[in-house]
Amino acid sequence: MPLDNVVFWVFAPLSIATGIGMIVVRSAVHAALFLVVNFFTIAVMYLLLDAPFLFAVQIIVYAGAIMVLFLFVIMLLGVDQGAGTGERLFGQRTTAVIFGVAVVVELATAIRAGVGFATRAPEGFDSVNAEGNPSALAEVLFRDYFFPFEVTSILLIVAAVAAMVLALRRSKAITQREIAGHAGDDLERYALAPPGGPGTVGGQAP
Amino acid sequence: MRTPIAYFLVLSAILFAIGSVAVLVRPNALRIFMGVELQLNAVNLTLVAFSRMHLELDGQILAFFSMVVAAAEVVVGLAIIVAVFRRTATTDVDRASVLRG
Amino acid sequence: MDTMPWLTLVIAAPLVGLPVLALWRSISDDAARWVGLGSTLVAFVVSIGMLVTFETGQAGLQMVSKHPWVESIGLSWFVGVDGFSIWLVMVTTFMFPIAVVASWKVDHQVRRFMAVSLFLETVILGAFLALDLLLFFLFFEALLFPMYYVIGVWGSKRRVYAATKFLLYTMFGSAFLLVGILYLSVQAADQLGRPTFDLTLLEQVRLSTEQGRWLFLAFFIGFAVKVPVWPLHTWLPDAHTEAPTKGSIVLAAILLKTGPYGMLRFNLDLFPDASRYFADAIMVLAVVGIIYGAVVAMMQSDIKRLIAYSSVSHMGLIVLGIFAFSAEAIDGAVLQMVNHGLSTGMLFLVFGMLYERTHTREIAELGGIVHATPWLAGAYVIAMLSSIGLPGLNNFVGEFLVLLGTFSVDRVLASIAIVGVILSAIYMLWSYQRAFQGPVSARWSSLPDISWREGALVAPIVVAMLWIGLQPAPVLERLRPTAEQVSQRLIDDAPATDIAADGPAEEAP
Amino acid sequence: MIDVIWLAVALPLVASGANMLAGKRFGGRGAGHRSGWVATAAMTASFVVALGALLQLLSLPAEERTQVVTVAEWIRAGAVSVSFDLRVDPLSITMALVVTGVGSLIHLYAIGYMEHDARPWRFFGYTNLFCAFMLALVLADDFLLLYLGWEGVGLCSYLLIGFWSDRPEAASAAKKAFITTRIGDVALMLGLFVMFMHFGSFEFDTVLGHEGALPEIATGTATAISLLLLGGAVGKSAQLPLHVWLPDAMAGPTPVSALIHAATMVTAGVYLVVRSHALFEVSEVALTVVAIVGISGALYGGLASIGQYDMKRALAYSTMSQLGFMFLAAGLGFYPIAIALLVAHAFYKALLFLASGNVMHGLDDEIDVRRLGGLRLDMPWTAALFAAGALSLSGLPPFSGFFTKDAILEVASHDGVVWAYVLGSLAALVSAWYIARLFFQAFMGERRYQGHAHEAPALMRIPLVVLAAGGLFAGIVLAFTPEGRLATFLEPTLGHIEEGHAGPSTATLIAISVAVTLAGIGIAWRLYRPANEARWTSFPEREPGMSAVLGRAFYVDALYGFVVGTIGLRAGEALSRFDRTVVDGAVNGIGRLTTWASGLAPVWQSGRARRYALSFLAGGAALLLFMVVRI
Amino acid sequence: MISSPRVELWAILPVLVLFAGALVALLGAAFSRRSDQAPFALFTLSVITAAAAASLWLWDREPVNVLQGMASVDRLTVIGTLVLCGIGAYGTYLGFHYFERDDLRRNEFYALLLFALGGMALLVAAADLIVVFLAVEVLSLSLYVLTALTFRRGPIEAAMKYFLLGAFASAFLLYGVALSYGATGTTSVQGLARALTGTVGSQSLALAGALLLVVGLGFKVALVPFHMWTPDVYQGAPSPVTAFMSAATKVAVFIAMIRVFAVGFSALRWDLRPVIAVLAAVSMIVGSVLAISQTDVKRMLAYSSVAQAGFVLTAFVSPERDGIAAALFYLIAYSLAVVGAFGVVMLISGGIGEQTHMDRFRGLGRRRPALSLLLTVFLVSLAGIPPTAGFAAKVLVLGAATTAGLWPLTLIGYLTSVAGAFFYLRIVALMAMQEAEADDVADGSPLPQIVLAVPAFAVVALGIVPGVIVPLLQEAGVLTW
Repeated sequence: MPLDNVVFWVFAPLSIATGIGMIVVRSAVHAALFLVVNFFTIAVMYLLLDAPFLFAVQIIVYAGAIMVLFLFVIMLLGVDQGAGTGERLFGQRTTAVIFGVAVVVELATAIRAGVGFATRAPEGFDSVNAEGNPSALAEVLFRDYFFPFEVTSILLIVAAVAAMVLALRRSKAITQREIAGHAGDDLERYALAPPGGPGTVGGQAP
Repeated sequence: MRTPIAYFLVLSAILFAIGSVAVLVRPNALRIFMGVELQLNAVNLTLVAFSRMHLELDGQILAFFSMVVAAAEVVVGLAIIVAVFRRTATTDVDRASVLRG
Repeated sequence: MDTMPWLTLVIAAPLVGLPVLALWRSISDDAARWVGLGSTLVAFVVSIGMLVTFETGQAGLQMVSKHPWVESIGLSWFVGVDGFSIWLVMVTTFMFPIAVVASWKVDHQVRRFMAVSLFLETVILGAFLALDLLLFFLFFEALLFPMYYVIGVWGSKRRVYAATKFLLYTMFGSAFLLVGILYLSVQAADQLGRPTFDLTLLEQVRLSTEQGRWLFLAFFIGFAVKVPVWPLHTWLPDAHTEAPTKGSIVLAAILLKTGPYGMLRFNLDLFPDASRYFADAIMVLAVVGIIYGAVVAMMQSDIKRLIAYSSVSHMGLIVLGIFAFSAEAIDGAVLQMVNHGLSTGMLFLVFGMLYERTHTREIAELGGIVHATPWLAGAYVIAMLSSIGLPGLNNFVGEFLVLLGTFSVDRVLASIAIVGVILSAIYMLWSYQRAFQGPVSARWSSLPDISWREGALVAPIVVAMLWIGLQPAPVLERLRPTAEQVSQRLIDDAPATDIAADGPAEEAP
Repeated sequence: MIDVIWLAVALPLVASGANMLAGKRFGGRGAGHRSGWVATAAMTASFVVALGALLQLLSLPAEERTQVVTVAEWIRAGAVSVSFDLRVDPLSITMALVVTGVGSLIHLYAIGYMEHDARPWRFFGYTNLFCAFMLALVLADDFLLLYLGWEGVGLCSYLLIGFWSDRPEAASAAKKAFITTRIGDVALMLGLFVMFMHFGSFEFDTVLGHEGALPEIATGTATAISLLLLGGAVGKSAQLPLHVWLPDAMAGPTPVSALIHAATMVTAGVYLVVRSHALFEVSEVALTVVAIVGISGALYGGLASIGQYDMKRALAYSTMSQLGFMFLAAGLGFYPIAIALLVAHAFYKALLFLASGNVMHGLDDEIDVRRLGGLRLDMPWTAALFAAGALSLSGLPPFSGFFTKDAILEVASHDGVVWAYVLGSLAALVSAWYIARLFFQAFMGERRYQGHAHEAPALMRIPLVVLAAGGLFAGIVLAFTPEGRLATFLEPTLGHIEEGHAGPSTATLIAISVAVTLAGIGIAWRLYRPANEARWTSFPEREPGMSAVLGRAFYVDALYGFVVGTIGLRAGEALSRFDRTVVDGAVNGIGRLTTWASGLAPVWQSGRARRYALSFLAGGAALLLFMVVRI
Repeated sequence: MISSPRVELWAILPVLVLFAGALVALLGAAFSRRSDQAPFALFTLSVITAAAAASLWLWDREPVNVLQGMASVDRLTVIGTLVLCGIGAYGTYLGFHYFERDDLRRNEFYALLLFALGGMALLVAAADLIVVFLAVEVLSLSLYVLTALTFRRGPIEAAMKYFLLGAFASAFLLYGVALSYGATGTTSVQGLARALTGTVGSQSLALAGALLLVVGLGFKVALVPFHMWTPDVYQGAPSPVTAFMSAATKVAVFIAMIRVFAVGFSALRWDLRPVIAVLAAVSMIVGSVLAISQTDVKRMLAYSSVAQAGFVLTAFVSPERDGIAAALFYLIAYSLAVVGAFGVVMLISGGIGEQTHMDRFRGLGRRRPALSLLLTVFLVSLAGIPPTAGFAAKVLVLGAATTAGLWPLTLIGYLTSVAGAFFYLRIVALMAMQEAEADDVADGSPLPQIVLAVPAFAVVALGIVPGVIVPLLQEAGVLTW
């Protein structure tokens, strides 16, 4: 058995297992940790697929940065938040699993019809990665994907602005008026006339 | 490489589905969001696999863009979740249901 | 060819006053009324011009004018008049000033009321004169909202319900009509190479038997709701009852006619084979409507509802005449459209005057009115007599021709339909007896009788009724050639094989 | 005058219009109100026109005595072409003279009778309008124009019966009259349809053939047309089974009863049958049916009349009976005699009604014979006039009844139609019985009413005298004057009637006839003479036995009432409920269903984002499933 | 060595203008201490005007693909950009009025709106799936924040739902991109088209990819069953934002869908047609039916916009010139009406408190004739009753469906618009036919009414003479590739 096959068959089940683990564990922290492991297995897959640059980025960005951010927020908001696993929506879990399985089956069918389960990737990726994967990537990125790359910069600015607006707002920028109008708002304003609910605006619908 | 490319694709599909289920079964906004992250990663795997299949790097570039997008989404998403938490003291999305009907 | 674009002028004429009403926001109520009346009178005068220009004895379309409007989709401003539409136009322009004056006492939002009325008149005239199917549909749909508005804003207690029902029900029918029109135009685009809604071009589109039948049904449903053909009639009593007097007049006298007019103009013209195929079934529906409407009318305790159901009965007769296909029946049906407009319009008009005095529509609450207001009651009696088809008045001529024409085609149906003549006498006279006759109660004994304004409204209608009843020739001779042509196409040109038609079509086109 | 015969129609029409629109302003009070005089003048002028036309007609040779005057076109559509053509021929001019002549007299009388009414102009407007329509009916040269008049008189009948519409029974009777006759009218209209199908025209000449030549038509079609026309006639002339409106119609003012419900309108049916005799003759069946309708009407009406205490109702049933005789005559083919009876009946029945009108006028509208009696003491004129009418009706020679009604029996016997003779004689017996009874009860014996009955003013007696003269002697004049012999005069229209020679001789028949009449009077005297007063005045409201059956006219009216009032109303209510719940219910049901479905929104749209995501995933899975299926 | 790419920046000048303007506005918001928002609004409006002018400048260019095939500049782009600029301008003005009146300092609003608008303009021009994806993300992230901008409970909740579901949808969208790439080896729209017409190899993957793109984009335009965020978000978001996003998002995403499906996946049109037809029908039915029982006007409009999206999608069953023109016309008519309607609702609902329950509208016809007239025009157009643009739009769209042979869809379409007439005109009925009860909180200031009269006029004008723009749209519907 070739090495890449071995690696795949070790990491693929691990990947699935950690994915499922992320769902079933109670604690959000544990779920995040499962996800970190999962991301790592995916990074290994990248390696198998001759994408060493993405392997590195995956570990640095996802496992390193994003998941740390997640853990940070989990800790910030309290570890036990939303830990209740009790099914509060009737049939949600069962249906979700059914549709999940359905999606897998459907996609697998498409893959089988489109690619074929036995098809192996053609050799010769080495020539594509001739001068090393990162520099080959860079060439494609800055030639063909120059424009989307610029767009991502806009995207990141928007994200930064968004975070700023959302985060800064609470601390200072509430006007007096906003506070004054605060008392009666919210629940009443948005609740849609639940029977006997706290007075909707203007009474019941005709 | 000896492993058929479809294996990666199917693995990706399974991970995508797991991500979807993760979105659906947990009321905690953060864990929902983790599910989404898993989905995006699954798609990245597909992209890289296809890139390998087509013997070109475009797929990897797409995966790279996808990571950037994911990062941006995380920033905004976590900020929103925090903002909601500050307002309602919960990250349980099921509790956030004044808008309905 | 006359160079005056008469028809466009007729359609546009009611709009003269619209800018004034729209822009002069502080206009006094009285001025608004006069502007409204003036505009409708302008329309009447212009339509007289059209009538004079009309060449008697011609079957085809006259004063046709056609200009591309939205060329890319084939919509054109294509209007023309023939023996069918000319009298409907005349009734419209004739009844509108009357309807406007009848609502002289509307006292809130007068400016808006008049503006909506004028818009409504334009749209109805457009529907009668349009020869482009899409243009027709545009007008056909455009009259919904103003009517909805009139009923809903100035109607009585359950006005919103009635207005909504009217709107939704007729839009429901229009859905089928629109599908039919679009489908037909797609066929035309296939066969003629470009999209068109031009009636004269669409006539040439070849359709398979199934296509023709389905399209016929689509068109028919659209019009049947407007007529209304039993059992699609239940919006009518509500709409009539809740509408203000003007609304009832316009609804009964004019608006309902767009239905049978559509059948006559489009169903018979575009789908002659399918028309023959469905004629029997439709005639049965029409006869059921005649009897059913009359019997239900008999049991009503509300006069406006009663008149509304009588409309169901009368409109059934019109449909019967149209689908009997004989020249007499079609003559009669068209004439009956005019007549029904006059007589039912007058019933609503006169009852509206009474309602202004008594504020009740309940038969049981009225009684003995005739002694307090003999002239008003007299006017009602004339309208009533016209409605029950007394010879010498207008309705008789139409009714007689329809029944005679039907009798020559189907004796059994005509014999059943004629029972409607008896029933109409029963419900009308019975309600008259209960509402107007009998001992006068103290409550009504001091009602004022008809005023000069009201008399001036009633008089022209009575004159028109007598005129049509005694000298229908001017009316008939203008519509006869058209009716004969249509009748001939349907009866004489029928392919022999088509008579023995097979079972109902199973598959959709 | 023939050329201007349209004036005969136009004059009353104009007068009617004037009276209805502006009669109030004509001025004058009470009997002096000018509206009545305007109306009477118009009628008289119309009579003069008709008379002039008659004279002109008489000056023409017999074969040219059919003149058609075209006034205007009416309807032309498809194959239909109808004009306002007036036909002046012996038959129509006879009818026109009856209408205008008797009409003028009754108008004159009505001036007095209506003097206390608040709105006499309206009354005279209606009666003038009636006469105009009636003249259109009889002068029409076209079945459709005849139909115009036919419906028109029905309308006026409706308006006049309901003239005092504040009385519920008057309003009700008016409606009943209109609707019942309309049933007949519909049959008539259907008859016109069949006629048009066959002949393609409504003109008399086309339909009925020229100069006595029978129309070419299959027997079956002729039967159909004839029976449908008869249907119309039965409705208008109040014959079985559409007779129920006539007794109720007496709720109208008495001149109306005299004019419309005795002299003119109700005879329109007879006129129609006689006018269309050419069609009827093609079909043996149709004629027989006419005769059967006639004799049953004669008997039924007569018997029912016996049971009535209301004088006018009794006279109404009597009218029905007399009309039955006319139909019998027509059915047996004796058209001139039918017309002769029609003319004579117009006189004496109008007289009888007006006389009873005098009674009502004098006694505050009291009309129940049980509360009258002895009227000859207070109202000698009226009593005498009533007696004249009664004598004419009863058929004693030499009065009109004898020369007309009994002539029918005589001819029937000569023709060998035994059943008609026997039953007819029975009906004659009954006729004498009921009319004598009425006279005995109302005018003989002692006063049973309170107060003093005042005799009618001269204005209300003069017309009666004229009518009495006509009633008593018209028969003999019409039967014997050489030039005026009605049968001869009518020959151009009705053809020559050959009398048969079967059965007993004329003299024997006369004897039997007189005996029968006297027997009838005798029975009446025996039962109703003042000495027996207690037997019939003390009845409670519901009489026992036979009198009850007669009084209720064999319960036909009650049966109809049940059918219409109970079964019909129930059915109507059921249908109305069906309309509300099923037809409209379906519409509203669709609306409610949609609204209900719409109300389900919160079930799924619960505000829970995870639910939203679930439906999202489900949608995605469904779309992918489509892909799987597609591959 | 990296060969230098061709950088045809002129071609995307409108997008650049918008993003540049957004950055400037952002800086301004960061450094301004003033509470006066008028300069921001004016600046934003001028940026939008400049962008519109720039795109007009592109009108007469030959259609080209620029930036290595990442963007297309043709008439579809230009028209889309112009419409978006119009909507953006109204969004700006309405937002300005909204925040100004309640004296809320929300200077970031302008920057975010420009970012969103830039993303939309980019989406309209996008000729590569990756650009589509990125542009969708740009506009989405901006809209998430805009939704939350008043930081009340409703907006925050709406933003969170919008975000979570939006991210979920992004994953599907990305998966669709991935599968399309896998099937063809390219993500450019034209490459897809070429690859799919050439071979039959990976049709199933391409189809799966296309369907997942439908899912992902269908979420943005609120097609059933991907619509469920719509009512909550439209109701929760501040009215000017709702007005902006309900119109602009649909315009941008639908135009992107035109490009992707009518060009990229045109080889699969017969496979996609049933899906599109079913989605359109279901959207029309569900949207219309659920709107009926709503008692909140914004929520009702939200549900109705689901149905409207179904109508636009209906035109996609015939992805030729006329179908595209019909879809564009519908989008324009819808945008005019819905922006106007939300604008009037904003004025009537009385500021940031957003009292949008239907009872607020009761009897308004007497007290606020101008506002109620405007709203009536907009609602009548949305209901598709002549003589308004909505009617012409419906006829065009249903005509396209009929041309494609799908007359049942036509029937369903018009029947659902019967239901539509019910709930739209219910508001009209409340305003015109009922007596007032509640106290009036409406904003009667004249300027917004005058501003909103423009789309009202346009709605009527387009209803009477749709011919003025239909030929232009038909030109735009001719897609070269």
